[in-house]
Amino acid sequence: MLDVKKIRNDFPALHQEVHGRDLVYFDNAATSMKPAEVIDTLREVYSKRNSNVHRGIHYLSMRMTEEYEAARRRVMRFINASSEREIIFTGGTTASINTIAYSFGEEFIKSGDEIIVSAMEHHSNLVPWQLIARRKGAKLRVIPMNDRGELLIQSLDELISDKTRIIAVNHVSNALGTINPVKEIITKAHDRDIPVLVDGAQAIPHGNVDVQELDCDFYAFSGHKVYGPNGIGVLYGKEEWLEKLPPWQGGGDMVKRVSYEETSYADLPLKFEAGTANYPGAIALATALDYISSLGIANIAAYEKELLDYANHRLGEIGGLKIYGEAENKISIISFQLEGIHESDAGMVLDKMGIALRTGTHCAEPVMTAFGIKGILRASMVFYNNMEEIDRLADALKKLKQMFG
Amino acid sequence: MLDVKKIRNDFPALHQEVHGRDLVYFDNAATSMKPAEVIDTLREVYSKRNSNVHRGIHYLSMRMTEEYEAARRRVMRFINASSEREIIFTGGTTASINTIAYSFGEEFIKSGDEIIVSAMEHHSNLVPWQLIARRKGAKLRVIPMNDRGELLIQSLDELISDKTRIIAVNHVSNALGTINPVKEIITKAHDRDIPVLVDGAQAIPHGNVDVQELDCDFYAFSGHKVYGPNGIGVLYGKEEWLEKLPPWQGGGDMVKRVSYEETSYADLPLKFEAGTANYPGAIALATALDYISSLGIANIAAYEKELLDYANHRLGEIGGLKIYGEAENKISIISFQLEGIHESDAGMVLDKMGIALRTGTHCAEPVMTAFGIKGILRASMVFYNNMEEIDRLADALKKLKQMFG
Amino acid sequence: MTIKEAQEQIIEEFEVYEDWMDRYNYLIELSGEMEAMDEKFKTNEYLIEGCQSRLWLHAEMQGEKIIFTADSDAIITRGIVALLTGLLSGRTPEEVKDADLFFIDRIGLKENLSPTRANGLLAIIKQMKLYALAYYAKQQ
Amino acid sequence: MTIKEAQEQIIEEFEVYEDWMDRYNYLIELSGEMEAMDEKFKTNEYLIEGCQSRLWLHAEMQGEKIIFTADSDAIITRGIVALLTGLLSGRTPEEVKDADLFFIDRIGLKENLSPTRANGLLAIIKQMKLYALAYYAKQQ
Ligand SMILES: Cc1ncc(COP(=O)(O)O)c(C=O)c1O
Ligand SMILES: Cc1ncc(COP(=O)(O)O)c(C=O)c1O
Repeated sequence: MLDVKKIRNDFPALHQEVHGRDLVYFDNAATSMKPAEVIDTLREVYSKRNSNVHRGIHYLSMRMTEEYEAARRRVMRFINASSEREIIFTGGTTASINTIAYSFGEEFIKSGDEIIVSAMEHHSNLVPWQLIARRKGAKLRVIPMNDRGELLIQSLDELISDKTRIIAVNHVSNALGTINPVKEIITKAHDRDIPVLVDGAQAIPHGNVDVQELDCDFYAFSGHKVYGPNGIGVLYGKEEWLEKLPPWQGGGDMVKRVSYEETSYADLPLKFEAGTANYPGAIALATALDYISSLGIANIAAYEKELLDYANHRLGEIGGLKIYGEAENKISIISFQLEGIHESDAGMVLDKMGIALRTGTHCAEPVMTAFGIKGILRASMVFYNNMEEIDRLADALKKLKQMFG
Repeated sequence: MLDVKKIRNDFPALHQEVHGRDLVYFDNAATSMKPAEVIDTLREVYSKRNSNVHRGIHYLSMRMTEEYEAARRRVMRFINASSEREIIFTGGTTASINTIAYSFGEEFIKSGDEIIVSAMEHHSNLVPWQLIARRKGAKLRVIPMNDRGELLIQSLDELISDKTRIIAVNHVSNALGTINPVKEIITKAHDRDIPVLVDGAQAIPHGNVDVQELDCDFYAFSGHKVYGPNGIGVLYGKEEWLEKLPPWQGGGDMVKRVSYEETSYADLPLKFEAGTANYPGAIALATALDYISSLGIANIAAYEKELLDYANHRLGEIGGLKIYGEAENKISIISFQLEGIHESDAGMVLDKMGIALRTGTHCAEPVMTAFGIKGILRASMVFYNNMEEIDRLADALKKLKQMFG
Repeated sequence: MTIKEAQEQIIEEFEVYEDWMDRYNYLIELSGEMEAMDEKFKTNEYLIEGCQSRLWLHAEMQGEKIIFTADSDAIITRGIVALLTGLLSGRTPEEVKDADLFFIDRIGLKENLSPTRANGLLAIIKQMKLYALAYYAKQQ
Repeated sequence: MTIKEAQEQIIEEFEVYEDWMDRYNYLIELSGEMEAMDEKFKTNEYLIEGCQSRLWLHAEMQGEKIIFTADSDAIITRGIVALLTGLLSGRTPEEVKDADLFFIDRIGLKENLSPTRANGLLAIIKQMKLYALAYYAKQQ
């Protein structure tokens, strides 16, 4: 379905040599490369149309404001939110989650309350909750996982109690690739009137996300992981929730009236967008979302499944290679260790062979702890990767084994 | 000193028509245009060198990390900080100020305490302090100004008391152009061991800022106002302060060790940089700072003074034009009203004449209130503007007076 | 003249002017011709929210017709308001409530106002229609 | 052989290998040749902070000389450690403390390690020098 050869030409950064070898970029879960359209959008905005948004009544400012607000609607449509008032532009997933942890936390979490997270959270969906829990004297409860890296969501029935204020869970694990059953979690939570925040940083690039169908209360993701630029991200929130929450950051644009005595806040979504917007970033992010929509999210998911299967097959040939994260339902991420070879040795040597993948704890230390390891190698593949690259990885791993054998 | 004709060619966005007229861009205090070098830097990073920073052990990631950290050092040198540990990249001035309002506020502000701001703060240096003051039961005290728009800093002697925890003041007022005597304020504050945060959003683009010479404890500014991109800003903090403050946002990169029970935080500056960095933005911001350094900050300031003098002269010819902000010491901003003409009428008609300037309260409503007005027109000029553009504005204003006469 | 015909006339008048500077001049002229609103109505009660400039609207029935009076502290806004009251004042509630105000799009008014003014324009039209609806309901 | 001469020799050996794959192989070899550290020293007390892999260093005086033993759970790190102990172990504290370790820059070691390893390398050298300094001070 996808013409990968043609698609690769859309991504200038894929075509380079590293240490004299053609780059194999398997570090996509850390950050994605950008299609030329996205890069060009940034250039066009800055070189032809730049002007600060909102409040301006001159032509450039008005047009830029329209473009920015149109970007918001493009994001809204991409995740099927029901209103543009539910789309807040932030600096990234981390900022989105912190917004809710602070705002929801200040308003609704008190001493003795509980917050539920899962055993496979990225630090960005863990530390903010630890911080608010500590400030408020609340407690974190953790949904456990099995040794295939699947959440045991039946345990939710025991974890959820009258003390539970919110559940924060990742849609897809960056360390293991697991696609979590967030819809089931949300259903269970809503049965008890508990809101759910979904960390979608790793889900948005790989499959269709429909926030209304999920019925999640909050959804967070980053531009840079979904082929868009850095410094921009999205916080989706149900209007009824966002209306109830206090603003987090103070500044320009998020206020209606200001005096030294009294300040009233702007309507949604601006209430949560303090300071000058990253409108070039937002517009380029919308370009990125349109780009993957034009390829077809279903096509992307199908092809990435092929990549995963092939990689499982090729890496399965290698003796002593242990894969971490073997969920039924996962995206094209393979995390693994080679017996007797330290992952940082392996990563360094693979790098010299032109293969970029990630080593370490992947900002998910508790996951490592759960598996009793210190770190892993992670190959994260996306639609612009191909089978030959997987072959290169497999061959390199064989060579590695010889070297360290 | 400056070859303005040549400089204008560095800024692609200046060369366009608006409503069939050559654009006169006098909305620089809202956001600046970008030199081609900055735009090219973004393109180069995204299309050739992109890779997530920190923790990566492959070539692209290591090189990108070096570039990002080099950008930090370039910022450090630009403001003469004493260590790169004192330079935190944020999303912008607003984010920088909120970082300190939250972090400092949570640690050091309690019920009954006082925070001092000035009568000419941008909402971004006012609302965050209102929010923390409300949470903690603290009070805001305000340094008054005279009718020329100059702070009455003698009044500090009365305002400062044992209850004062911090002073937050702008270096240059975005509404009035006043350059405030922050060094004197800092000296007075330090006499009583009170730290000072300086909002430098409008100061950084226009004159030499040396944080060691100022001896400020915190300094905040935005990329987009200093010829850099959006979505990136800087928080300078003295190392001794930053060490003492708790982290604000939780997430990746700002932690050392994480478990569900216990988390320890990274060393400076990463402790305050949660989530994936906007490294392309940081690098492009450093490019922007290098660009203006290469022109010479002193040259810029001198030329902008000429612009201001000429604009004062030309606008002074126009009957019924009242200028707000006539401080001895000011940057090239002229805020004004035309008697009997609503500023939004004027702004709209000027726009049709190709002149982009800002109308309204400029996110500084208390300043408007102080002068008993609802809004003003603001022409903010920078080194790529020229005398002919000022003539165009003056002529347009005369025409305006006839129209509405 | 029906509301439809009156709108055609506005469009024609606008088309005489090639550029928006002249159209603004025309609006300023209209503003000058409009009678000032009774000061007693220039209160918060009659203020329309959401504009950078202030904008007041008052409506009352005289016989079968609604009489709108309006004002603004900004002259161009006042001109636009003059257009609208000229068009809709002295009509029956039914006419006003059913009016399709196509002239706004045709002359590109919204695009040539600042966003807050475009909002203000929509807000005042909405308010006029609300008055009409209320009076119409009362008549039934 | 002085420390300087030994470094020249390391540089020569590295220069034989054109690419870093071979150099890594050489480091792996060195690692294989190095004796394992006594397990009792593989504790937090002897752990060097700041590496992705773990790295232990122990030092003791035997007569006039410092004897360094070290180990790591990563093989390439272990190879580097072997280089360092080979170079500095069995020297006098004075020699170690004054040693200018120019071979690191000459063979581009830092640039070809991951940043955390480069940090680890600096950390272990610092630690070795600290030991040397301490023993030297004691001797005075
Ligand atoms: C004096 C001042 N402070 C703070 C800000 C806020 O900057 P930003 O919107 O880039 O966060 C601005 C600009 O709008 C400003 O002029
Ligand atoms: C699952 C998950 N959540 C959150 C994040 C944080 O995203 P960002 O660093 O863009 O804020 C990441 C990526 O690092 C992630 O993989």
